[in-house]
Amino acid sequence: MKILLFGIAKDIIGSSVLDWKLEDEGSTSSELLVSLKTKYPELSKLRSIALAVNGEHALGEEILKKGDEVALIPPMSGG
Amino acid sequence: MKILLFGIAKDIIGSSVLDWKLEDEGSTSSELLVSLKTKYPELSKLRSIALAVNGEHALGEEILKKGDEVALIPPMSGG
Amino acid sequence: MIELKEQKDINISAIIDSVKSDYCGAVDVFIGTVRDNLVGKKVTKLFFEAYTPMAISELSKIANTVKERYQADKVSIVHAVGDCLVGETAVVIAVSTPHRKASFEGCQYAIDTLKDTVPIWKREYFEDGSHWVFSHP
Amino acid sequence: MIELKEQKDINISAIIDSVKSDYCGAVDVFIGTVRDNLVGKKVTKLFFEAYTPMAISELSKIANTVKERYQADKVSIVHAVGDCLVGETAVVIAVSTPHRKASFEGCQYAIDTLKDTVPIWKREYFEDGSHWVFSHP
Repeated sequence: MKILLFGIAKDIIGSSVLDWKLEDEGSTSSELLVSLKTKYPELSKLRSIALAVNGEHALGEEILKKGDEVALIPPMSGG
Repeated sequence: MKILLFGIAKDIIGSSVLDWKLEDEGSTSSELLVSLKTKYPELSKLRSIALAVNGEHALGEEILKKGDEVALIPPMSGG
Repeated sequence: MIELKEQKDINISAIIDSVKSDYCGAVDVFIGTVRDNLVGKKVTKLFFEAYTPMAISELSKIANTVKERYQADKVSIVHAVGDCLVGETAVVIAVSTPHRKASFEGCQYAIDTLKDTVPIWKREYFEDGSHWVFSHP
Repeated sequence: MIELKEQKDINISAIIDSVKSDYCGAVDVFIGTVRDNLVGKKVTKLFFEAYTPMAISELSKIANTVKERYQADKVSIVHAVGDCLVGETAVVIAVSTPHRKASFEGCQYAIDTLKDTVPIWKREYFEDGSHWVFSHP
Protein backbone atom coordinates (compact mmCIF):
# COMPACT_ATOMS: atom_id res chain seq x y z
CA MET A 1 0.00 0.00 0.00
CA LYS A 2 1.20 3.49 -0.84
CA ILE A 3 0.57 6.31 1.60
CA LEU A 4 0.66 9.85 0.21
CA LEU A 5 2.37 12.46 2.37
CA PHE A 6 1.88 16.22 2.42
CA GLY A 7 3.13 19.27 4.30
CA ILE A 8 4.75 18.61 7.65
CA ALA A 9 4.04 14.86 7.35
CA LYS A 10 6.19 14.75 4.24
CA ASP A 11 8.97 16.54 6.12
CA ILE A 12 8.74 14.17 9.12
CA ILE A 13 8.78 10.99 7.06
CA GLY A 14 11.18 12.42 4.50
CA SER A 15 9.34 11.40 1.36
CA SER A 16 6.18 12.24 -0.55
CA VAL A 17 5.07 8.60 -0.78
CA LEU A 18 5.51 5.88 1.81
CA ASP A 19 5.50 2.20 0.88
CA TRP A 20 3.59 0.49 3.67
CA LYS A 21 2.98 -3.18 4.19
CA LEU A 22 -0.61 -3.65 5.35
CA GLU A 23 -0.26 -6.16 8.20
CA ASP A 24 -3.62 -7.81 7.74
CA GLU A 25 -6.32 -7.09 5.21
CA GLY A 26 -9.03 -6.52 7.81
CA SER A 27 -7.35 -3.65 9.67
CA THR A 28 -9.02 -0.26 10.00
CA SER A 29 -7.81 3.22 9.19
CA SER A 30 -7.54 4.05 12.89
CA GLU A 31 -5.30 1.00 13.41
CA LEU A 32 -3.11 2.14 10.51
CA LEU A 33 -2.85 5.59 12.05
CA VAL A 34 -1.70 4.08 15.35
CA SER A 35 0.95 2.05 13.51
CA LEU A 36 2.17 5.12 11.65
CA LYS A 37 2.38 7.15 14.85
CA THR A 38 4.33 4.33 16.51
CA LYS A 39 6.82 4.18 13.67
CA TYR A 40 7.05 8.00 13.34
CA PRO A 41 6.54 9.40 16.85
CA GLU A 42 6.97 12.98 15.57
CA LEU A 43 3.50 12.65 14.02
CA SER A 44 1.97 12.49 17.49
CA LYS A 45 3.40 15.87 18.36
CA LEU A 46 1.31 17.58 15.66
CA ARG A 47 -1.80 19.49 16.64
CA SER A 48 -3.71 16.82 14.71
CA ILE A 49 -3.01 14.01 12.30
CA ALA A 50 -5.59 12.01 10.39
CA LEU A 51 -5.96 9.82 7.34
CA ALA A 52 -7.88 10.07 4.12
CA VAL A 53 -8.94 6.87 2.37
CA ASN A 54 -9.72 7.04 -1.32
CA GLY A 55 -9.99 10.80 -1.19
CA GLU A 56 -12.38 11.02 1.78
CA HIS A 57 -11.58 12.08 5.33
CA ALA A 58 -11.35 8.81 7.26
CA LEU A 59 -13.60 8.34 10.27
CA GLY A 60 -11.49 5.50 11.69
CA GLU A 61 -13.75 2.50 11.03
CA GLU A 62 -12.81 2.11 7.36
CA ILE A 63 -11.56 -1.40 6.54
CA LEU A 64 -8.44 -1.01 4.42
CA LYS A 65 -7.79 -2.96 1.26
CA LYS A 66 -4.52 -3.22 -0.64
CA GLY A 67 -5.58 -1.03 -3.56
CA ASP A 68 -6.83 1.85 -1.39
CA GLU A 69 -5.33 5.30 -1.84
CA VAL A 70 -4.37 6.41 1.64
CA ALA A 71 -3.04 9.85 2.57
CA LEU A 72 -1.79 11.32 5.83
CA ILE A 73 -3.59 14.58 6.59
CA PRO A 74 -1.69 16.91 8.91
CA PRO A 75 -3.45 20.09 10.09
CA MET A 76 -4.90 21.78 7.01
CA SER A 77 -4.19 25.42 6.27
CA GLY A 78 -5.80 26.42 2.98
CA GLY A 79 -7.35 29.81 2.35
CA MET B 1 -35.82 78.79 -2.68
CA LYS B 2 -35.37 75.94 -5.11
CA ILE B 3 -36.46 72.44 -4.11
CA LEU B 4 -34.90 69.54 -6.02
CA LEU B 5 -37.23 66.70 -6.94
CA PHE B 6 -36.40 63.07 -7.67
CA GLY B 7 -38.16 59.83 -8.52
CA ILE B 8 -41.86 59.68 -7.73
CA ALA B 9 -41.77 63.20 -6.23
CA LYS B 10 -40.68 64.56 -9.57
CA ASP B 11 -43.58 62.73 -11.24
CA ILE B 12 -46.11 64.03 -8.70
CA ILE B 13 -45.01 67.65 -8.92
CA GLY B 14 -44.28 67.44 -12.63
CA SER B 15 -40.87 69.07 -12.62
CA SER B 16 -37.32 68.36 -11.48
CA VAL B 17 -37.01 71.70 -9.63
CA LEU B 18 -39.71 73.55 -7.72
CA ASP B 19 -39.50 77.31 -7.13
CA TRP B 20 -40.78 77.76 -3.60
CA LYS B 21 -41.36 80.99 -1.74
CA LEU B 22 -40.15 80.50 1.83
CA GLU B 23 -42.97 82.07 3.90
CA ASP B 24 -40.81 83.24 6.76
CA GLU B 25 -37.08 82.92 7.23
CA GLY B 26 -37.35 81.22 10.60
CA SER B 27 -39.40 78.23 9.46
CA THR B 28 -38.14 74.69 9.95
CA SER B 29 -37.73 71.83 7.50
CA SER B 30 -40.65 69.99 9.08
CA GLU B 31 -42.87 73.03 8.54
CA LEU B 32 -41.78 73.17 4.90
CA LEU B 33 -42.62 69.48 4.51
CA VAL B 34 -46.13 70.09 5.89
CA SER B 35 -46.62 72.96 3.42
CA LEU B 36 -45.45 70.81 0.52
CA LYS B 37 -47.77 67.96 1.53
CA THR B 38 -50.66 70.42 1.77
CA LYS B 39 -50.01 71.78 -1.70
CA TYR B 40 -49.30 68.31 -3.20
CA PRO B 41 -51.52 65.86 -1.29
CA GLU B 42 -50.25 62.95 -3.39
CA LEU B 43 -46.96 63.21 -1.47
CA SER B 44 -48.75 62.10 1.71
CA LYS B 45 -49.80 58.86 0.04
CA LEU B 46 -46.17 57.74 -0.33
CA ARG B 47 -44.74 55.18 2.05
CA SER B 48 -42.47 57.96 3.29
CA ILE B 49 -41.45 61.45 2.25
CA ALA B 50 -38.69 63.52 3.79
CA LEU B 51 -36.41 66.44 3.07
CA ALA B 52 -32.71 66.89 2.72
CA VAL B 53 -31.19 70.27 3.54
CA ASN B 54 -27.82 71.10 2.05
CA GLY B 55 -27.19 67.48 1.20
CA GLU B 56 -28.00 66.02 4.63
CA HIS B 57 -31.08 64.07 5.65
CA ALA B 58 -33.23 66.62 7.53
CA LEU B 59 -34.27 65.82 11.07
CA GLY B 60 -37.09 68.39 11.08
CA GLU B 61 -35.62 71.05 13.35
CA GLU B 62 -33.41 72.68 10.71
CA ILE B 63 -34.07 76.42 10.35
CA LEU B 64 -34.26 77.16 6.64
CA LYS B 65 -32.51 80.05 4.96
CA LYS B 66 -33.06 81.36 1.44
CA GLY B 67 -29.82 80.00 0.01
CA ASP B 68 -30.29 76.45 1.32
CA GLU B 69 -30.36 73.57 -1.12
CA VAL B 70 -33.47 71.61 -0.27
CA ALA B 71 -34.49 68.29 -1.84
CA LEU B 72 -37.57 66.12 -1.44
CA ILE B 73 -36.57 62.55 -0.61
CA PRO B 74 -39.17 59.93 -1.51
CA PRO B 75 -38.54 56.31 -0.45
CA MET B 76 -35.00 55.43 -1.53
CA SER B 77 -34.30 52.32 -3.58
CA GLY B 78 -30.63 52.14 -4.46
CA GLY B 79 -28.66 48.92 -4.62
CA MET C 1 -13.25 54.97 -4.75
CA ILE C 2 -16.75 56.37 -4.28
CA GLU C 3 -18.50 56.89 -7.59
CA LEU C 4 -21.79 57.04 -9.43
CA LYS C 5 -21.39 56.17 -13.09
CA GLU C 6 -23.07 54.66 -16.09
CA GLN C 7 -23.29 50.91 -16.03
CA LYS C 8 -20.98 50.51 -19.04
CA ASP C 9 -18.22 52.36 -17.17
CA ILE C 10 -18.31 50.14 -14.07
CA ASN C 11 -15.09 48.11 -14.00
CA ILE C 12 -15.26 45.45 -11.29
CA SER C 13 -11.56 44.54 -11.54
CA ALA C 14 -10.54 48.16 -11.08
CA ILE C 15 -12.81 48.43 -8.02
CA ILE C 16 -11.27 45.30 -6.49
CA ASP C 17 -7.76 46.58 -7.24
CA SER C 18 -8.64 49.87 -5.55
CA VAL C 19 -9.05 48.18 -2.14
CA LYS C 20 -6.02 45.87 -2.27
CA SER C 21 -3.78 46.37 0.73
CA ASP C 22 -0.62 44.52 1.69
CA TYR C 23 -1.59 44.32 5.33
CA CYS C 24 -5.08 43.01 4.59
CA GLY C 25 -5.61 39.30 3.96
CA ALA C 26 -9.27 39.59 3.01
CA VAL C 27 -11.33 41.40 0.41
CA ASP C 28 -15.07 40.95 0.26
CA VAL C 29 -16.87 42.20 -2.82
CA PHE C 30 -20.62 42.50 -3.18
CA ILE C 31 -22.05 42.87 -6.68
CA GLY C 32 -25.71 43.72 -7.07
CA THR C 33 -27.02 42.79 -10.50
CA VAL C 34 -30.34 43.25 -12.28
CA ARG C 35 -32.58 40.21 -11.84
CA ASP C 36 -34.81 39.10 -14.68
CA ASN C 37 -37.89 38.92 -12.48
CA LEU C 38 -39.62 40.41 -9.48
CA VAL C 39 -42.18 38.29 -7.72
CA GLY C 40 -42.55 36.37 -10.95
CA LYS C 41 -42.96 39.41 -13.20
CA LYS C 42 -40.48 39.75 -16.05
CA VAL C 43 -38.17 42.75 -15.70
CA THR C 44 -36.82 44.35 -18.87
CA LYS C 45 -34.54 46.98 -17.32
CA LEU C 46 -33.96 49.24 -14.35
CA PHE C 47 -33.32 52.96 -14.37
CA PHE C 48 -31.42 54.62 -11.52
CA GLU C 49 -31.68 58.31 -10.69
CA ALA C 50 -29.52 59.91 -8.00
CA TYR C 51 -29.25 63.14 -6.09
CA THR C 52 -25.60 62.98 -6.98
CA PRO C 53 -23.70 65.21 -4.51
CA MET C 54 -25.71 63.95 -1.55
CA ALA C 55 -25.44 60.33 -2.73
CA ILE C 56 -21.65 60.66 -2.91
CA SER C 57 -21.63 62.22 0.55
CA GLU C 58 -23.79 59.44 2.03
CA LEU C 59 -21.69 56.75 0.35
CA SER C 60 -18.55 58.35 1.80
CA LYS C 61 -20.11 58.27 5.26
CA ILE C 62 -20.82 54.56 4.83
CA ALA C 63 -17.25 53.91 3.71
CA ASN C 64 -15.88 55.81 6.70
CA THR C 65 -18.13 53.91 9.11
CA VAL C 66 -16.96 50.60 7.63
CA LYS C 67 -13.35 51.66 8.12
CA GLU C 68 -13.95 52.63 11.73
CA ARG C 69 -16.33 49.91 12.82
CA TYR C 70 -14.82 46.94 10.96
CA GLN C 71 -11.16 48.04 10.87
CA ALA C 72 -11.28 48.09 7.08
CA ASP C 73 -8.27 49.56 5.31
CA LYS C 74 -10.01 50.51 2.07
CA VAL C 75 -13.63 50.66 0.98
CA SER C 76 -14.88 51.33 -2.55
CA ILE C 77 -18.50 51.77 -3.55
CA VAL C 78 -19.64 52.32 -7.13
CA HIS C 79 -23.32 52.62 -8.03
CA ALA C 80 -24.86 52.74 -11.50
CA VAL C 81 -26.97 55.63 -12.71
CA GLY C 82 -29.16 55.51 -15.82
CA ASP C 83 -30.30 52.32 -17.51
CA CYS C 84 -29.27 48.85 -16.36
CA LEU C 85 -30.30 45.78 -18.32
CA VAL C 86 -30.89 42.30 -16.90
CA GLY C 87 -27.62 40.77 -15.72
CA GLU C 88 -25.84 44.12 -15.62
CA THR C 89 -24.17 45.52 -12.52
CA ALA C 90 -26.10 48.03 -10.42
CA VAL C 91 -23.71 48.33 -7.50
CA VAL C 92 -20.26 47.09 -6.45
CA ILE C 93 -18.91 47.32 -2.91
CA ALA C 94 -15.39 46.16 -2.03
CA VAL C 95 -13.94 46.08 1.47
CA SER C 96 -10.43 45.05 2.53
CA THR C 97 -9.70 44.02 6.12
CA PRO C 98 -6.83 42.24 7.85
CA HIS C 99 -9.06 39.23 8.71
CA ARG C 100 -11.93 37.71 6.80
CA LYS C 101 -14.91 37.92 9.14
CA ALA C 102 -14.78 41.73 9.24
CA SER C 103 -14.69 41.93 5.43
CA PHE C 104 -18.03 40.13 5.19
CA GLU C 105 -19.57 42.14 8.01
CA GLY C 106 -18.34 45.46 6.68
CA CYS C 107 -19.50 44.74 3.14
CA GLN C 108 -22.93 43.62 4.34
CA TYR C 109 -23.26 46.69 6.54
CA ALA C 110 -22.41 48.85 3.53
CA ILE C 111 -25.05 47.41 1.18
CA ASP C 112 -27.71 47.34 3.90
CA THR C 113 -27.03 50.97 4.82
CA LEU C 114 -26.78 52.08 1.20
CA LYS C 115 -30.37 50.98 0.68
CA ASP C 116 -31.48 52.94 3.76
CA THR C 117 -29.65 56.24 3.46
CA VAL C 118 -28.34 56.94 -0.05
CA PRO C 119 -30.60 59.12 -2.25
CA ILE C 120 -30.83 56.87 -5.29
CA TRP C 121 -34.13 55.87 -6.83
CA LYS C 122 -34.84 52.85 -8.97
CA ARG C 123 -37.51 52.60 -11.62
CA GLU C 124 -38.43 49.09 -12.72
CA TYR C 125 -39.50 48.47 -16.30
CA PHE C 126 -41.69 45.49 -17.14
CA GLU C 127 -43.08 44.45 -20.50
CA ASP C 128 -46.35 46.19 -19.66
CA GLY C 129 -45.26 49.29 -17.78
CA SER C 130 -42.93 50.73 -15.16
CA HIS C 131 -42.92 52.12 -11.63
CA TRP C 132 -40.67 53.70 -9.04
CA VAL C 133 -39.59 51.20 -6.38
CA PHE C 134 -40.33 52.05 -2.76
CA SER C 135 -37.82 50.15 -0.68
CA HIS C 136 -36.71 52.41 2.18
CA PRO C 137 -37.62 53.53 4.67
CA MET D 1 -15.74 26.47 -11.53
CA ILE D 2 -13.75 24.47 -8.98
CA GLU D 3 -10.03 24.73 -9.59
CA LEU D 4 -6.55 24.64 -8.11
CA LYS D 5 -4.10 26.62 -10.18
CA GLU D 6 -0.96 28.68 -10.07
CA GLN D 7 -1.44 32.18 -8.73
CA LYS D 8 -0.57 33.81 -12.07
CA ASP D 9 -3.44 31.92 -13.73
CA ILE D 10 -6.14 33.07 -11.29
CA ASN D 11 -8.45 35.46 -13.14
CA ILE D 12 -10.86 37.10 -10.70
CA SER D 13 -13.06 38.59 -13.44
CA ALA D 14 -13.50 35.21 -15.07
CA ILE D 15 -14.44 33.69 -11.72
CA ILE D 16 -17.05 36.39 -11.11
CA ASP D 17 -18.42 35.96 -14.63
CA SER D 18 -18.70 32.21 -14.02
CA VAL D 19 -21.35 32.71 -11.33
CA LYS D 20 -23.46 35.38 -13.04
CA SER D 21 -27.06 34.33 -13.27
CA ASP D 22 -30.04 36.28 -14.65
CA TYR D 23 -32.32 35.21 -11.82
CA CYS D 24 -29.80 36.14 -9.12
CA GLY D 25 -29.53 39.74 -7.95
CA ALA D 26 -26.52 39.21 -5.71
CA VAL D 27 -22.96 37.99 -6.09
CA ASP D 28 -20.63 37.88 -3.13
CA VAL D 29 -16.95 37.37 -3.80
CA PHE D 30 -14.33 36.62 -1.18
CA ILE D 31 -10.69 37.12 -2.11
CA GLY D 32 -8.02 35.87 0.26
CA THR D 33 -4.69 37.58 -0.33
CA VAL D 34 -1.22 37.19 1.13
CA ARG D 35 -0.66 39.57 4.02
CA ASP D 36 2.73 41.15 4.52
CA ASN D 37 2.89 40.18 8.18
CA LEU D 38 1.86 37.62 10.74
CA VAL D 39 1.73 38.70 14.34
CA GLY D 40 4.18 41.43 13.40
CA LYS D 41 6.63 39.19 11.58
CA LYS D 42 7.37 40.10 7.97
CA VAL D 43 6.15 37.50 5.48
CA THR D 44 8.03 37.16 2.20
CA LYS D 45 5.83 34.56 0.48
CA LEU D 46 3.49 31.62 0.99
CA PHE D 47 3.69 28.22 -0.63
CA PHE D 48 0.56 26.10 -1.05
CA GLU D 49 0.63 22.33 -1.48
CA ALA D 50 -2.53 20.34 -2.18
CA TYR D 51 -3.70 16.74 -2.29
CA THR D 52 -5.27 17.73 -5.57
CA PRO D 53 -8.00 15.18 -6.36
CA MET D 54 -9.27 15.17 -2.78
CA ALA D 55 -9.07 18.97 -2.56
CA ILE D 56 -11.19 19.30 -5.71
CA SER D 57 -13.65 16.78 -4.28
CA GLU D 58 -13.91 18.62 -0.95
CA LEU D 59 -14.27 21.99 -2.70
CA SER D 60 -17.08 20.51 -4.81
CA LYS D 61 -18.83 19.31 -1.67
CA ILE D 62 -18.62 22.82 -0.24
CA ALA D 63 -20.03 24.32 -3.45
CA ASN D 64 -22.91 21.84 -3.43
CA THR D 65 -23.70 22.55 0.21
CA VAL D 66 -23.75 26.29 -0.50
CA LYS D 67 -26.18 25.68 -3.36
CA GLU D 68 -28.48 23.59 -1.20
CA ARG D 69 -28.29 25.46 2.08
CA TYR D 70 -28.21 29.05 0.76
CA GLN D 71 -30.20 28.58 -2.47
CA ALA D 72 -27.17 29.67 -4.47
CA ASP D 73 -27.42 29.28 -8.22
CA LYS D 74 -23.70 29.09 -8.94
CA VAL D 75 -20.60 28.74 -6.78
CA SER D 76 -16.99 28.99 -7.95
CA ILE D 77 -13.94 28.33 -5.83
CA VAL D 78 -10.38 28.72 -7.08
CA HIS D 79 -7.39 28.15 -4.80
CA ALA D 80 -3.74 28.85 -5.56
CA VAL D 81 -1.06 26.18 -5.47
CA GLY D 82 2.65 26.90 -5.46
CA ASP D 83 4.18 30.23 -4.53
CA CYS D 84 2.14 33.31 -3.64
CA LEU D 85 3.84 36.64 -2.99
CA VAL D 86 2.57 39.39 -0.70
CA GLY D 87 -0.59 40.97 -2.13
CA GLU D 88 -1.24 38.06 -4.47
CA THR D 89 -4.45 36.06 -4.49
CA ALA D 90 -4.53 32.78 -2.59
CA VAL D 91 -8.22 31.96 -2.92
CA VAL D 92 -11.31 33.34 -4.64
CA ILE D 93 -14.86 32.25 -3.81
CA ALA D 94 -17.87 33.62 -5.70
CA VAL D 95 -21.50 32.84 -4.89
CA SER D 96 -24.62 34.04 -6.72
CA THR D 97 -28.00 34.02 -5.01
CA PRO D 98 -31.38 35.62 -5.73
CA HIS D 99 -31.13 37.85 -2.62
CA ARG D 100 -28.13 39.43 -1.00
CA LYS D 101 -28.11 38.08 2.55
CA ALA D 102 -27.68 34.50 1.36
CA SER D 103 -24.74 35.46 -0.87
CA PHE D 104 -22.79 36.72 2.14
CA GLU D 105 -23.75 33.75 4.29
CA GLY D 106 -22.96 31.21 1.58
CA CYS D 107 -19.60 32.77 0.77
CA GLN D 108 -18.61 32.96 4.44
CA TYR D 109 -19.67 29.34 4.98
CA ALA D 110 -17.51 28.36 2.00
CA ILE D 111 -14.29 30.01 3.19
CA ASP D 112 -14.80 28.86 6.79
CA THR D 113 -15.38 25.27 5.67
CA LEU D 114 -12.53 25.35 3.15
CA LYS D 115 -10.12 26.01 5.98
CA ASP D 116 -11.56 23.07 7.94
CA THR D 117 -11.92 20.33 5.35
CA VAL D 118 -9.87 20.92 2.20
CA PRO D 119 -6.47 19.19 2.10
CA ILE D 120 -4.32 22.19 1.27
CA TRP D 121 -1.23 23.08 3.27
CA LYS D 122 0.40 26.47 3.56
CA ARG D 123 4.06 27.12 4.24
CA GLU D 124 4.94 30.61 5.41
CA TYR D 125 8.29 32.10 4.45
CA PHE D 126 9.84 34.81 6.59
CA GLU D 127 13.12 36.60 6.12
CA ASP D 128 14.74 34.22 8.62
CA GLY D 129 13.08 30.89 7.86
CA SER D 130 9.84 29.12 7.06
CA HIS D 131 7.30 26.74 8.57
CA TRP D 132 4.13 24.81 7.79
CA VAL D 133 1.05 26.53 9.18
CA PHE D 134 -1.19 24.53 11.50
CA SER D 135 -4.63 26.06 11.25
CA HIS D 136 -7.20 23.24 11.29
CA PRO D 137 -8.42 21.32 13.00
